[in-house]
Parts: sequence; structure tokens; C-alpha cells
Amino acid sequence: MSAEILTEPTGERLYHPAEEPHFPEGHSTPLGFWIYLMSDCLIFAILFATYGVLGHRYGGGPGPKELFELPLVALNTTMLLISSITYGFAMLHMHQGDQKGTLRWLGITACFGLAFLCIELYEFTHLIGIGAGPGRSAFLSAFFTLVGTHGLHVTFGLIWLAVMVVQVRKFGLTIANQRRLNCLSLFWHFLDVIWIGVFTFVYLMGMI
Amino acid sequence: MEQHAIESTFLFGRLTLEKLPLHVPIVLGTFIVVAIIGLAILVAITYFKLWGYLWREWLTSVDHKRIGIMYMILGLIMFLRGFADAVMMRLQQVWAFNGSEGYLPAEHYDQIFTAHGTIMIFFVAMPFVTGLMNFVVPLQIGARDVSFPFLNNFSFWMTVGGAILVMISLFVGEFARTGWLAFPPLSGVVASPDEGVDYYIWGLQVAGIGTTLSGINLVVTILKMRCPGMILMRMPVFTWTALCTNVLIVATFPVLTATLVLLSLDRYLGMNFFTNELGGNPMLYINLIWIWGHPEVYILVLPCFGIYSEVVSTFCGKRLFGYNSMVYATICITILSYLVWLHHFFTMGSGASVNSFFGIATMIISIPTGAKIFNWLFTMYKGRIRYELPMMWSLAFMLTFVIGGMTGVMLAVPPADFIVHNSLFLVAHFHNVIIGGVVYGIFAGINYWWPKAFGFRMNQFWGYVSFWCWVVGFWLAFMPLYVMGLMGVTRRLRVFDDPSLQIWFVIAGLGAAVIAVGILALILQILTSIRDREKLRDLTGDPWDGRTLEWATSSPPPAYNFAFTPVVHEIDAWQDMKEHGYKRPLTGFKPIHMPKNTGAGIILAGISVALGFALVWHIWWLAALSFPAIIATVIWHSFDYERDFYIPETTITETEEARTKALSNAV
Amino acid sequence: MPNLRQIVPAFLLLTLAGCGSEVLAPGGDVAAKTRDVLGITTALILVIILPVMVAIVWFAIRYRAGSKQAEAEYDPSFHHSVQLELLIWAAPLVIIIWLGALTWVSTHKLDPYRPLDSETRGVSEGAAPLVVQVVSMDWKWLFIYPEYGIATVNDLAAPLDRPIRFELTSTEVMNAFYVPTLAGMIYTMPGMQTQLHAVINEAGDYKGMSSHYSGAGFSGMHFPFHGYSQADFDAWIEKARNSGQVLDRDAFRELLKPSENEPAAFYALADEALYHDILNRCVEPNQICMDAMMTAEHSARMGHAAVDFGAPTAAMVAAFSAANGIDMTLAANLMSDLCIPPEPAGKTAADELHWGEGGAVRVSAEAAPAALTTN
Amino acid sequence: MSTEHLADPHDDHHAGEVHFPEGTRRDYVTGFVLSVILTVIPFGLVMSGGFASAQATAFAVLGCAVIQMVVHMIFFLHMNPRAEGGWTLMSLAFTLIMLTIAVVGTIWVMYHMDANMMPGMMPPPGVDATMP
Repeated sequence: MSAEILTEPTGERLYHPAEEPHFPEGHSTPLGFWIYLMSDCLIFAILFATYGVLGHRYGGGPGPKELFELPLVALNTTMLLISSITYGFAMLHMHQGDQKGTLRWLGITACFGLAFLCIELYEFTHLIGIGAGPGRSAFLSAFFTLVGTHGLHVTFGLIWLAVMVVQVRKFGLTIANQRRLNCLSLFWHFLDVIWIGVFTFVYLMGMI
Repeated sequence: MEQHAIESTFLFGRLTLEKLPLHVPIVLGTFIVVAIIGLAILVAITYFKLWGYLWREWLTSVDHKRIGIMYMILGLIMFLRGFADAVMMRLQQVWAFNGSEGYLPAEHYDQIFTAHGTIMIFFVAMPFVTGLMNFVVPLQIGARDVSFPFLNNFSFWMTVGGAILVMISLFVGEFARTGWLAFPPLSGVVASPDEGVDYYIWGLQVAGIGTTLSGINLVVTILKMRCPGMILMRMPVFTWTALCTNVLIVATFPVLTATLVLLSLDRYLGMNFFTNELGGNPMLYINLIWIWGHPEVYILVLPCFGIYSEVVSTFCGKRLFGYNSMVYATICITILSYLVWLHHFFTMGSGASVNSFFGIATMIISIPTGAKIFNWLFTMYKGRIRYELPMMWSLAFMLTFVIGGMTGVMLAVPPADFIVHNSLFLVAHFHNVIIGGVVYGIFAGINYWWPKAFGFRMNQFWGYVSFWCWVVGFWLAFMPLYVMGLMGVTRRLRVFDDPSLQIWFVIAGLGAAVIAVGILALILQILTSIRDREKLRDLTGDPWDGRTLEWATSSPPPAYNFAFTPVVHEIDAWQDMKEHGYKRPLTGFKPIHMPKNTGAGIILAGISVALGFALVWHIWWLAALSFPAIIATVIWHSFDYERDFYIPETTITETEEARTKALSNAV
Repeated sequence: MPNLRQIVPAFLLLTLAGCGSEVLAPGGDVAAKTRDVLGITTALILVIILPVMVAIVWFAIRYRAGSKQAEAEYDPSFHHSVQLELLIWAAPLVIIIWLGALTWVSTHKLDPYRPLDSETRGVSEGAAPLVVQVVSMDWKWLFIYPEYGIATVNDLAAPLDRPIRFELTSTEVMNAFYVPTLAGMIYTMPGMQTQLHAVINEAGDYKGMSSHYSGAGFSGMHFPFHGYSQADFDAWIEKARNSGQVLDRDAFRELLKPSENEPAAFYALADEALYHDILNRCVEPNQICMDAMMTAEHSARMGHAAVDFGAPTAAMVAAFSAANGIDMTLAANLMSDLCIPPEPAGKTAADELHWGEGGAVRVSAEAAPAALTTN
Repeated sequence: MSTEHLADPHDDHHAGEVHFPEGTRRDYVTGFVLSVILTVIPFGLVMSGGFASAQATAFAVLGCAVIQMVVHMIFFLHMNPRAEGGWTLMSLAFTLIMLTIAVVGTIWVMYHMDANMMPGMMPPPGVDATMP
């Protein structure tokens, strides 16, 4: 640690640093937010484990092969993937201090995020419509809960995105706002990683 | 099972007048007493015009020390409730012999033991250890506050919110009648259609959010806010155990949250995770909840191991023996505790290989735990032991806990577990570990850090009374349970038909009565300490000849903890400073950057309680209002960018000069 | 205090064995072997616990401040010793390795699923076990003896020295079946079957109970267990056969009603399939048995035709609606009215199916028995 | 803004205001291209019917998922061993251990439970059900 340098310049022990260590506001945020994501990750782990245990309990009802439509999932995945690179572009503009560019790319990201949500909602209503709702079987309960929890996260991400757009407009790309956009970036890309798990374990593995 | 439709109205959901306990004298009486006490407190606060002070200085405070103290108060209040439940159970079990049904019908008795377990774990032990960690850790690492001060305040109020929901269930409707982990199918909508389990779910969910966030907060604080020179291997052992505990919190509370969400989806939306129908599997719930449940006991006991380490080393006047051993043992326990959950349901029948794997994993935990006991033992060796109250609690712990550890290993051998699982032997075992390990540790911690928190020592006489009542009462109350467990008496029984058992229950009841005296003595100890505070005043800030950094500052510490950040050169930093003739700097103070108080935490928690209440009673309009209100409040709070301020140089100089004066008076 | 603590457990064990603890002095060999495991475990741990407790007390007295030794030997620099630290990790490790081996072996030998072998006292090679089917109900125990065509409520008996195989399930909630004199406890769960193998060697009347809390009537869920000589057991069977009561579906439905502190009752068994149907949750004629469902699903997963057993039964929907105060069928219909989007042009075959109402390929309940026999 | 003037450039212990690792345009584009490829492969594989053996398909799909997750971690989440003194990577590793224990443990335990007790899955009574 750099503190070691501070200690014994004259051989005598110093008990206070020459200059006070300074903890600016938000200096713990990157690690704190990361650890929050890790705990969220464990929520998803439990939902995946639940799906792993109950995913083949159809209760006499339909299974994945009867229900899932891969083209729709592929479209969905595309939306989320594009939204992650557009968020990346927003971050690049942010680093350059380009407020307009940042806002533009944030807006585009929101559109793709919204498209993802709409497709997912369409899928859910369709399934409920044909009688394959979450109460139909343990498999469907686990499916709706896992995919729905991811969707819920995306929804909160979108709300957060909207708030950030307002705040950046109002207060500019201040350090606090940059920090928040960075957190949202982590959140948004984290949801991508979860989605990779979802489309692999739920949709693709279900269709094999 | 017979079903009957539950009426629901738009305005009040399922809540009706019959749900109020107007016809149950015991509950009504309790309600009236609580209401009168509550009213008296409110009137007193208003009369003495304390509302403004309370709001500004405490309720909205982001100061980790005040939040820590508030956690302790919450723990103490809930402790009285949890203990009252215990006394009622004991009384029932002494009574219900020879054809008598006792005085509690099943519907009440079953709520009481459920509430006792839930409250003692979530709203007594958790707030106590969280409170101690909150108060002590930033001081021990030489920090000014935690990493996220607002989050700290919010976490606290969410814990209070959960406690409030559980307390409401005493008077409005009823609590769960399922046992403290609410296993389905008993907790499912078919077997428990009414609001009890819902109170349980939402009480724990609200508090659980608080616990998770406070876990994240403390982990980051310890990792990021240590003062210069405090490398990991120089951290006080209490801070180490706090780090491991909070890592466990972050790793396990999400599991609890997810599991309870699944249970509530079953109950509210008719899903089939844990039902008997359509592929649901109740065994999965038991598996998942114990993935949280086992680490939870280590979450409680690890910080207490830290407290014992601090106390033993301070009062033996020696550095802790085998610091490295102690740290590695703590880390081992942290990881191993995540690998043993199945030993809670060996008897479910998962097969010999699975059972023996988890059985052996459980035993392995006793190796690092044993190493810890040896470390404390050899710290005493060649020491100079001062028998102050914290040290006495620690000794009582060591002697009690090894017995609990022994019965724990007995329960870890699957065949042995088959004959004592779910029996009073098991009940005795975990009370042996929780009381002997956690409660004693909390009392040691309270006695040890009280002078730091308030600037005066605790009354010794009542402390001794409390100590001896607890130690004697504990053995009286739980030895009979070990005995009855070996006679094949199972837990949660309300009525008994074997008259030969009554004598054991009478002894256990006596033990509970002795413990009650111990608790009364604790309250008297607190009250007399406050009354005699001038006599007990400690001006040095270091009443025990302490060894770690919290003793380097004044008691109570100023809002900013340290006027100058300390630099650490060794384990036991303050001892090192004293040995090297450290001189406190008296000039050159600079303004200190601190977070501002905020009311957002208490508001958010308040709305969360409303949301929980709405969901319990199916009052959909209230739920539909309060959930968006939570989000709106968060957004509103996020528009507040001015969250910090500087304590001006003059204030610091004044405070520090007062301390200089106090120190010269003390000598 | 410490001396007392060492004497008390030993004393207690003696008195307990004397005053009829069926856990410590059981009448069956499986329970006896289990008890031995408990005893050996305790002894092994005491090897390390006792010296530690003595040392704690010894050091606590010897090194108290002001004592001669404390002042003479006080050594604040003694905080590290490689040898001692190796010892404090190694000593528990040795005990745990020992205990671990014991655990592995005894867990496999005393696994409740493992049929008894001739090492068990009183069990001869190739003896056919007595099968007892156990159903925990709200709040009583139903015992079915398929071999003898009888059933009892809250009364259990077995002949001496004949291995017993319990097959256990439950109707609505979890319980645990525990006869301390026979063997350890095992959970009973709805829709699941656990097993327990045991034997009774000494005649007598013993305690049996539920050891897992299951609701209001839990305290009353105990029953006597009789270890009978063959003659007495035959008489007991005869008593049940001639009780005049018959256990058929209607009698079972009557039993299903929650009741507390049920007295013992005896039945002649009229319905051979009853236990199977309780276990597979298809006692009522409109219910589909779980094993049939599982088998059909398995073959569906393996690539055969899709199978549909239709909607959740009306009874279930009603139960859930009643409990929740909302009409789920109504809610479901409302949902589909509001939410179904216009069908996309290229719709797949699955779109035409309506899983909730069973429009798809159906395996009717009549066709199911073919699958039943596979169990 | 209150926060801006709090940044203290002389403080070497906590230099800099925003500690988030930053990505370059190159990072994002590389990440995107890779993840498109790694998404198309498994989807194409499954939608075209996959390999002859379902197991091989499953392994391929899983492999792609794992690689894609790593790609996202590196290029989008900008994980590196130095960020936050290594604590982010450390916490990720710890989370992965916990996650594996919980998921694999649950599936292992529940498999045995089902195999022992679930109608239609358990062995016929009387057979020694002890399995590895």
C-alpha cells in the first residue's frame, strides 16, 4: 500500500499522515455497485437453480418445445445486444464530455431496451393467452419468474435511464452524473450477461 | 383440506373488524399496555419538545455511531418481545400435563413459537450484531464514517420497517403458524390461506433488503476506508470477522430474498414452485432456505467471535495469540459455512452419499472453530486477566460454547441426527450455541463498548447479577431440554401425555424465570448506569487500557471520529501508539468533509411498511399507490446532489480543546 | 462448576437409560446401532472437549490479575508459536478424520433406504420384509398392511425379529415418522415416498409420533407401537380384520377431514390401490396420477408426441380462488381477452393449441393405467 | 456541484474522481462483433437442428455462452485485475464459487431427492437406493 511510504521517513513512527487522506464523495461507489451486482447475480443463480430443478416438471402441460419460438428470442437478443453497444457509444461520448452525443445515444439505447421489453411482454401475453400461464406448471412458474425477473431489471434500468437523461439535461455531465452513468452502464451490461444465461439455458437448451 | 373463501373489500382488502383481537383478552391486554406505554413516550417527547432534536440528530442521522446505537435499541426492544414469547411457551409446556390443554390454544401457541424464532434471529440477533459492527468497525479502521452513510440510515430503517410489520401482526390479524422457516406445503396457500405467512414474508423481505444493503456497505467500508498503514493483516480481529460476516450477508441474503419471492408467487399468483400440484416441489424450498439459513448462524456468531477476541486480548493485557490462525480460521468458516446446508434435513431422505458429504463438511467447520477456542485459551496463558464484565462473559462463552459445539458435531453425524433431529435436543443445541455464542458475545460487546459510546462505564453490580442469572438460568433452562431430547421428546409440542416429563419442564421453566431476572438486571444495569453517569464517567476515552484504534479517540467520539486520521504500524494500533509515547496533536486542525443527514431513509422505509401491509391484507389500491411512491421517492432523493458539508475548523478546535481539558482532568 | 459439568452428563445418561428412554435403550437393533453411533461420537468429541474445558478453567484461575503466577509469568510478547499453532489445527483435524470415517461408514450402513441384512440382530438371510404403508394426515397416522389386507389409524404393530419396510407419504403437509425404539425419524411428504427399514427385537409397547410440526393438531399425532410375538401379532391382525370397519375411498375421504387426537381405529382394507393413489395424488376419479404424468412426460421429452393432461383441475382452481378471494378462471379469461395480441401471419402449430383448456393431443385418464403399471 | 471541488489531485492514495475503468471505441466494437458471432453460432446451431448428438449441440451452445459471458465481462464491463485494487475481480471469483456451490449443490441434492422419493422417478421399493 502507498501508506507504507508515509510511515517512517526519519525512522521514527509517524502516527498521522502529513496530508489527510481524502475520500471524495462516491469514491466507494464503483466497488459498492459492483458488489451489489454480485448479490443480484446470486438472486439470478437461485432462479436458475430453481429452473434447473423444476424446468422439466410440466405438470401434464406443455414443455419448451411446444412453447418457445426461437426467431422471437433471436430478435429479442438482437435488441439487447444492440442496446449494449449503443450504451457503450453513450459512454464514449461522455468521456469526451459531449453532452448532446451522450443524450442521443442514451435515447437510442432506451428505444432498443423498450423494444426488448415489448417483445418479452408479447411473448408472455401470448403464452398466457394459450393457457400456458405461470400457474400452469412448475416449469412455467420457473420460466416466467426467471425471464420476468430479468425483464423487471430491464424495466428498472429503463426508468433509471430516463431519470439520467433528465439529470444530464438539467445538471450537465457533472462528476456525480458521470458516476451514475457509469453505474448504469455496469447494470445494463450485467443484464446482458444474465440474458446470455437465459437464452442459453432456458431457450436454446430447452429446444435441443 | 377444507377451503373457505376469504371475503375481500376494495377499501380494506381482507382486513375486517374481526381481525382485531378484541375478543382475545391476553392480546388485548398486551395491546392496551403497549398502547399506553407508546402514548406516554409520545406525550413525553412532545412535552419536552424533543421531536425536532430526535428528527435532526437521530432519526435522520447518517452518523454510523448513532445508527449503531439505534440498532442496539431496536434489538433490545425486540428482545423483550421475543423473550415474552419464550416465557409464554415455557408456561404452556409446564401447564399442559395430565389432561390439561394449558392456557394457549394451538392457534396462539403456534404463532408464538414461530414469532419467537423469527424475532430472535431477524430482529434481535441481527440488529445487535449489525449495531455493534456499525458502531465499532469505522472506529477500528480509523475512518470517519462508512462508505455509504445514507444507505446505512436507509438499511437501519428498513430493518425497523420489518420489525414493525411483525409487531403489527400481534394486534392486527395474526402471525404465521408454520415454524420460523415457514416450510411449504404448510406455509402454502392451501394449508395457510390467511395473512400469517404473508406477514412473515413481507416482514422478512423489508428487513432483508436493509440487511443486504448494510452488508454491501460494510464490506466496501472495510475494503476502501481503512486508514493509512492498516493493511488487511493489521486489521483488528473484530473488523476481520465483520468483513467475513458481511461478505456472507451479501452472498446469502439474496438467496433468502429469492426463495421468499418464490413462496409469495405461489401464494399470490397461484404459481407452482412449492405446491403439491402440477410439478411443484416443497423439498426445493427447504433446500433453498437452508442455503441461506446455515450461513445465517455464522453471520450471527462470527462478529461475536470477533468481540471475544478483542475482549480476551484486552483483558489479558496481551496481543491475541495466533492472529494469523484466527484470521485464516475466520475465512475458512466463511467459505465452509456455505457448504453444509443439507445437515438441516438429513432426515428428508436424500440418500447416504449426499448425507455423508454434508455431514463430513459440517464436521470440518469444527476444526477452524476449535482453533479459535485454542487461540483464546493461549491468549490467557501467561496473561494477566482482569475480571471485568466483558471478560466474564467471554469465559462463560468459552465454557458454554464448547458444549454446544460438541452437540453440534453429534448432530452432524447423519445416523445420530436421525434420532435427535427435531427433538428438544436440537432445540437445546442451537440455544446453547446462539445464547452461549451470540447473546453472551453481544453482552460482552455492550459492556465493553458502552463507555466508548456514551462516555461512562456500566454499573457493575447489576452487571454481575445479570451475568450470574444468565449463566445459571441458561443451564437450568436448556439442560432439561438435552435430557428430554434424548428421551425422544420432539419440539413444538403443545400438550403432553407423559406425566414423567413435567418435572423437566418445570426445571426448564425455572431456568427461564432466572433468565428473566437476568434480563431485568440488564435493564436495571442500563438505567442505573445512566442515573449514575457522572460517577461512572470516563474522561480518558480508554477505560480498559484498550489496544485498538477506537480507544484512541474520545468517549463518546466526536462526529468526525478522528481529528487527524491515524497511521497504523502494527496489529493493535493503539497499543503500539501508547508504547511509542504517542502525543495527541493539539493544533493544526483542518475542516472535515462529512455527509449530511437526510430524511429519505425513514420515508422510504415508512412507505415500504405501507406496501408490506397492503400486500399482507390484499389492499390493492394501497399497494398500487405505495410501490410507485417508493420509486418516486428514490428519484426525488437522487435529485439531491448536495449531500455533504464541511465541519468548520473552529468547531473541531473547540471539540479537541474540550478533550484536552478532559484528559488533563482525568489524570 | 466444571466438575459438576463433567459429572452431570454421565449421570444423566445413566438415569436416562434407567428411566426408560427409548432413544438410549431401544428395543430394535437399528435404533440400537444408531444409538451406538451417537455414543461413539460423543466419546470421541469429549477426548478433545474435556481437556479444553479443564485448561480454560485452569488458566482462568492461574492467570487472574494479582495472582502470584500472573505477576511472575506475565509475558505480553507470547502471541505466536508455530508448534502450538500446528497442534491446535492438527488435534481437531485428527479427531475429525476419525469421525469422518465413522460418519461415512455408519451413514451408508444405517441409511433408512437400505434393506436390512443378516448383520442386523434377529434378521435372517432372505427374510421377506413386512411392508407397512404409512400416510400422515391432518392430524393422524394411517397405517396400511397390504400383505394382510388391513389398515389402522394411530395404532402400529409388528412381529418380533421380522424386518419391516415402511413406505411413507403424506396427504397435505409434511410430517416426520418417528418410533424411537425402532429407528431414526424420516420425513413424510405429499406426493413423495420415503422409506425406512427397521426391526423390533424386544416385545413391548412403545411410543411413536410425528416429529415434524404440521399444524394445529400436531401435538396429538402420536400412536402406540407394539412389538408383538408372532401369535400376538396375528391376533392383532385378526382384530383389525374383524373390526367391522372397511377402508375404501369413502372411508378415506372421511379420514381426510382434519381432526385432532384421534383414537386408534381398525379397518379391513377394501381398496388395494388406495396407497398408490394417495402417493400419486389421484384419489379422486378426476385426478391424474403423478407417476403416469411423469412417465408420459418422460416419453414426450424423449421426442414422442406432445402430451397434455389439460387444465389444472377445477377443484384446484376453486381452492386457489377461494383462498385468494379472486376468481382465477375469471382473471385468466380477462387476461386473455385483454392481452392476446393479433396473431402473427406465420403462426406455428403450437399457436393453435390451447394448453389451458386441453385442446391438444390428450392422453385421457382411462389411457393412463398403462403407464401406471410401469412403477 | 459540491463534489467537483472535493477532488484532490495531490492525494496519491485516492487519486482521481471516477474510478470506473473506461473502455475505448475499439473495445466496444470488438466486443460487439464477437458477441454477435457468439450469439449467431448457438442460435444457428439449434435452429438448424444441431449436431447429430444432442449432447454435442448442448456442449457447443454452453461453450459459446461461457465465451460470450467472458467477452462481455472484458469488453463491456471492462473487467481487469487491477481495478479497485483487484477487489472487483476477487468478488467476482468469490461470487462464482458461491454461485456454483448453490446451483450445482441444489441440482445435485434435488436430483437425489427426486430419485429417492418422486413417484415415477424412484426405484421400486426394496431395492438398495444408495447411489453415488
